[in-house]
Amino acid sequence: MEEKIQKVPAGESQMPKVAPAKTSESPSKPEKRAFILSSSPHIQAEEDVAKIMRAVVYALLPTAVFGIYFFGWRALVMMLVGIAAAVLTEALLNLVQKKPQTISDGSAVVTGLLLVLTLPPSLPYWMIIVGAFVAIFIGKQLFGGLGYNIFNPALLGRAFLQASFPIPMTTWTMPRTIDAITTATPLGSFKFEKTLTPYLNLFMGNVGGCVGETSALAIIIGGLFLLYKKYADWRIPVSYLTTVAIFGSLFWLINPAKYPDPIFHLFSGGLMLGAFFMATDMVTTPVTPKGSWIFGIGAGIILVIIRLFGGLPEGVMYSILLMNAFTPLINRYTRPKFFGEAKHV
Amino acid sequence: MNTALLYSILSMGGIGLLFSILIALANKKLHVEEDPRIGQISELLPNANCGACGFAGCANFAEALVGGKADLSSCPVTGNDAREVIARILGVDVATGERQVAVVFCRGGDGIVARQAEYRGVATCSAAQIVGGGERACSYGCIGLGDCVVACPFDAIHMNPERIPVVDRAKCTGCGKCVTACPRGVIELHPISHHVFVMCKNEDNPKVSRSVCKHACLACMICERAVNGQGFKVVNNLARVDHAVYTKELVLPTEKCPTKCIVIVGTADEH
Amino acid sequence: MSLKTFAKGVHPAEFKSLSEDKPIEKMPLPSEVFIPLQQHIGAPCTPVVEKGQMVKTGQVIGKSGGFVSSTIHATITGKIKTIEKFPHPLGINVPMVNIMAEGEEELLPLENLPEKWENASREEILDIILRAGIVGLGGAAFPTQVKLNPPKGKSIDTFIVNGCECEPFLTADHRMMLEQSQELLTGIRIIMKVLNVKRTFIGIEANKMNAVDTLRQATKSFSEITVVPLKVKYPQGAEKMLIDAILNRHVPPGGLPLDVGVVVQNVGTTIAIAQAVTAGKPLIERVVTVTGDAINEPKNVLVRIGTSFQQLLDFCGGLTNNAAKIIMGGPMMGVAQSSLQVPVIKATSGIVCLSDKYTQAKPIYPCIQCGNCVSACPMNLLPTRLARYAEVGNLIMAENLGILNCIECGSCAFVCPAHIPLVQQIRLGKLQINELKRKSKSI
Amino acid sequence: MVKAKTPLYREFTKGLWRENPILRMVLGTCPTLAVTTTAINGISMGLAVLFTLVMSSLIISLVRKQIPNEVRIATFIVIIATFVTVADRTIAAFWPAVSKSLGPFVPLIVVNCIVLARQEAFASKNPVGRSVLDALGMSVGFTLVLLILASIREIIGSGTWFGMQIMPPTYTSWMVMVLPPGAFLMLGMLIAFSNWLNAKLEK
Amino acid sequence: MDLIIIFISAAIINNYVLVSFLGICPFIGVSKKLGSAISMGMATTFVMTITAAVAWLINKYILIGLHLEFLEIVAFILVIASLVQLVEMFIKKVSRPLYEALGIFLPLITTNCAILGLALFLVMKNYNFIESIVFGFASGSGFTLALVIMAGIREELELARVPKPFQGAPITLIVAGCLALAFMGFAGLI
Repeated sequence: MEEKIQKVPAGESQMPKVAPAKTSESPSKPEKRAFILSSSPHIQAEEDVAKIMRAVVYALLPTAVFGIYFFGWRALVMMLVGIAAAVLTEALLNLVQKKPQTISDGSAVVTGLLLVLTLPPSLPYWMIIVGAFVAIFIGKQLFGGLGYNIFNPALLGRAFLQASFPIPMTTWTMPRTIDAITTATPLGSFKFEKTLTPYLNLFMGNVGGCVGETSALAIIIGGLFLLYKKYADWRIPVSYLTTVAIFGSLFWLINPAKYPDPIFHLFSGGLMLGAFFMATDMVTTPVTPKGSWIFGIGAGIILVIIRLFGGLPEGVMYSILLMNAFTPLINRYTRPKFFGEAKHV
Repeated sequence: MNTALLYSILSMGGIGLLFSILIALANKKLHVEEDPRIGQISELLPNANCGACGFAGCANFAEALVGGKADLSSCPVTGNDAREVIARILGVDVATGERQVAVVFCRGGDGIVARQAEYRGVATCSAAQIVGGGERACSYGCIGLGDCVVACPFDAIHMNPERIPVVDRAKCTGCGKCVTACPRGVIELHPISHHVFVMCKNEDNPKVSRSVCKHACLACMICERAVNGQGFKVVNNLARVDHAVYTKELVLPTEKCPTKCIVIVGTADEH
Repeated sequence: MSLKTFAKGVHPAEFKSLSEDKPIEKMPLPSEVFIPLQQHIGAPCTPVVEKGQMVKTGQVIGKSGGFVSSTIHATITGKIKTIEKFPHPLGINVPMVNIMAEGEEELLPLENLPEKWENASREEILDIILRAGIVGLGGAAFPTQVKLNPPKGKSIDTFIVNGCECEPFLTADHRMMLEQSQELLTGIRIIMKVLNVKRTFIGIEANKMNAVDTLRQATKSFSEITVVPLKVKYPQGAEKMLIDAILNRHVPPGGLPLDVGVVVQNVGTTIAIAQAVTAGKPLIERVVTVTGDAINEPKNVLVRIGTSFQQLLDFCGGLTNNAAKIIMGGPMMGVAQSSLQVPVIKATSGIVCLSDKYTQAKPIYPCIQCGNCVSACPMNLLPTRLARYAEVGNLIMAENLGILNCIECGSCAFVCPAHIPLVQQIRLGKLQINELKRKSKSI
Repeated sequence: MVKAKTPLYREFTKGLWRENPILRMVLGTCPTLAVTTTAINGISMGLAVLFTLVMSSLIISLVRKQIPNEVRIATFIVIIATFVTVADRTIAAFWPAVSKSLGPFVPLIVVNCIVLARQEAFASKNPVGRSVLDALGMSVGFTLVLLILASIREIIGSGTWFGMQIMPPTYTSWMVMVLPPGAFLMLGMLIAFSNWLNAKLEK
Repeated sequence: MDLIIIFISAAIINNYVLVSFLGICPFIGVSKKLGSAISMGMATTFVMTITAAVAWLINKYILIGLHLEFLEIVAFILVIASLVQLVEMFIKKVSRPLYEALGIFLPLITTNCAILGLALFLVMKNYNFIESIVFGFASGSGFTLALVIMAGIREELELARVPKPFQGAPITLIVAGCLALAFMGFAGLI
């Protein structure tokens, strides 16, 4: 890449000149051509917001494919409905506010897709539309659009649905069944019936749960892609998952009969999806490295508390939303020391 | 029932008495001196201590007002009458002398002034000023990105189609926000009775300024000669008006100026 | 072995192959020059010549008083046409002396030179540097004799020669290190004497290993001079980053290198000192890299100060037809030019001409808090916050977050995926804060 | 100090829109959020405030000249507290169900900023007629907003209005509307809407 | 253990602001700046703790003792108003810095329904003296928590581009709504 950029102009300079510009003019005549005036730096890296958003969508593809495999074509339709609703809402709100259209940055697509991946596979389509609308309208546009939102839009949309329609939001279907037999999620069955789900099923995703949260394998593939591309801060999934594992094993060691083991904690519910795709949402998480650690640890502790002691079987969404709320404070108190500030006495 | 009545009177009266004595005592013992205006203003405030102003209650808000740290408009509860009185106590509303209005000293709009470059970056004048001065070739005149329009709290400055700001003299309060907003110092405050201005700031060599702008002052001295030096003077390649001499009736130089940079602003009956 | 460096920073593409193998060419004398009367930080010079006067090359035409001062010399022999305001590459019109070439070129050397510099006193050498008008040639243009004369109470133990040239495209320092290593060595020894220091480091980025070898060879017999190859990373050449990389010392916020016992000089400055002290040559010319994909013949040119960009570019084969942006300095920190009439000044390290290929407008998105700028900022600031606080006018918060520590290296805006003009916004905020401070001081 | 020119009817109407306590001054938000789960609750709360505000304005403007300045706030609070107690006990006696669902918010009218603010800003400085009109306007404005907010929340959140089923039986209630988040979100929207409308009207 | 449960329940699960809708006025008013929010929170917590103690005593020994329960509103408000004023005067005299930091927020607390609400809740809860104090302290802590989170977010919102009609109170309420949604995760805890 670098090599190529360097060589092209070098080659050009050796070629016969095509109309050497302006050399004939006497030096006192002003140069007529309007050059570009802009602030330094005059060169930029090849990064782009839209490119990052596209990468997130690619990273979500394995999860989406596994979701469709387990929950059928309805899952695909759900995704399309969710994305369409999110994009349309964004377009409409830009129109109403007379703001420049922003759907091309791809963030609405990501929000719509992420939202659907966190919904139960039997949720009515109109509820998906409500969720997408709330996610984009309240979660994003009311704060001024992409970049200014405090809470993760997709999770906010989901929290709204959860509060509005608790029953459809907790109705799960068996994977790979044609007539959608209802079942329980691994976390639910542990919490209310004290039964453990086999680890392999947890890992592959052949369990009840949201469209995109069941297969840890697919999520890890996509998540590692994001980490590799540096579009997600590795500190957050690492600290989040580690905290859950450590904090979870603490209780497991105290009373293995009452509390699940850490592996179950890690691979059940929406933790993987949350850790790799929700908690790493750049906008709503701290910008400082130290802040990222705090974010992950805080979310992990909240999650374990909700899972073990709360009324709900799952708390990934709430743990991330709560840490989103703390993010401004974290950013504020984890400002890196200025260069020279620390060492100088 | 009678006992209940008796007890209630006794207990409430007792509590009330106890605390009022305590407060009265405390008020005497624990008194702290304060700016008398704070007391006066807090009298006028609603004293609902609702906190809508962002301060910890009306007394605190009054203190901030006196200290100049708060704006009266941030209290949504105070009625307009009370506001006037408070403003008077604060001495904010003291008008002195003649009304001043903003005047824009540049006519070098798009198509008039030469274009030196294509500007890319933050679309404000102050930002363009630090990047080679933006699109327009004149380094003295209006940059045209409208910092003054944004700065005006009274909606009194607007861009004309040539992207030169125009002041609505009826709406302008002479607050001077646009003057500080302009990175080039193109806007000045002048008494509303002044009508004639040389609308140019270019102090360059006439040869340079001529090549840059059609409405630049060329220091040609025509105006100065037309009035025999009484009211116009060319200093540093730029003609200047002596407002003490000339306030109205400047038809002669305005007509004679070859680049039309001497302009009559406003009308005689506006003030 | 891992090379020494500082924390954070960025890796822009280098583009140095355009001109790094081109030996320094001497440009024929220009027909006229425009010499700005202020080419250094500090009080501007007042002209000591008049319109119509004949001057010789090296004749003093401007002087300034005060402690932070410098001297300006005529750079060609000829007649002074006028002394007026003309456009300056830093974007403001400043008074310049316009000399038309006339008569035989003749150089007036500096007077009162010591026979052998080894025997001269510290004060004598500093005086020569002041009279030679030498300022920091890396771009800052700080008068050199002031920098070499640290205030009482600051003990200096190390001298560092900055040969990093970390800006993409630029190769002038690289060529000087290869071609003028002996003069560089003399300059170093003079400075070591003036500063009375016992050790010197020459910091060079590892993409110039031939310069490292050349200088190692040249300094073989001087055990107190060490050549240090450094990791190729921007802004390795910023003083604070260079000191961090070589000595692991951190200059405190708002402080200067001398606060940690170090003086840093650029390669060109060091060579100019050697030429002034040993040969009596005032600073009338400098090496400028003319490069970029929009110039026909990229070159390293030794050019007289005051030569217009137009004449210099013509010497390098002129611009190509698709030239879109002309930058004085490197592409990371340089200043875009709207006119080619501006003269080469003492701080002109290079002219980079970019075609429309590298200057296409990129869409600006809102900040998505990705933190790329935070992990790029060598000064450990939060650029996105600084820029946004400056934008909304909350200067108090901006100052609390250290906006004044920003060195405007451009790393943040380079990596920003939203293409936000962070540097411009931050510079504006800094200006406004300094303005406010000046006002509150004057009241 | 007070402009006697203000027409009497304006003292009433200003509370409805121009100086509406909730929409324009954002006062008395606690009960607004808490009791607007059903239209019945909303209107009951509104009426309780109306009773308290009008009665205390009446009394205070009557005795305003007798109250020493130093203890006026305390006096206001005691007078208000008295009427609140009356309202609270009355509701508890006649409509125990409503009393139960309003919880502590009837007693809390004592510290409702609207009530105290009107005494301090208006009733203590104006004659009886004006004070009562002002109090009426303010409390009617308050009640109206409460009713609107409560209707929205009840209809969407439970599919009923004043307890009557008005949505089709297939309608799925949006539970969130009767929960705390729904209250915050809807009041935010309502105030934003009024801001927008106000800006429109001023133009 | 009971005390811990009382604390968590009052501070988080039944958070005063986000769940019980008490003290919304200062929540909206004083959450613009983080510094003020922290001071206000501390002052409120302080007053709440004292109020809890005093209200418990008054309730137990005067109201219940004399069968005057119907006078609770008048009695409490009288006591709170006087108490706050006394505390304010005391702080103002004793320490000016402390007054600058906390005392100036005290008048705002008098008419804060969270305080009176606390006293009224207390009557319903049948706590003993120690439990009452913990309850008061916990309620104050919960209020502080919500206020500080809100202030952090609002300082952040200063940099956001909130649509005009939503600026000020509306966006604050909407953020509070979002916070309330997030706090629902704690439902059923304990």
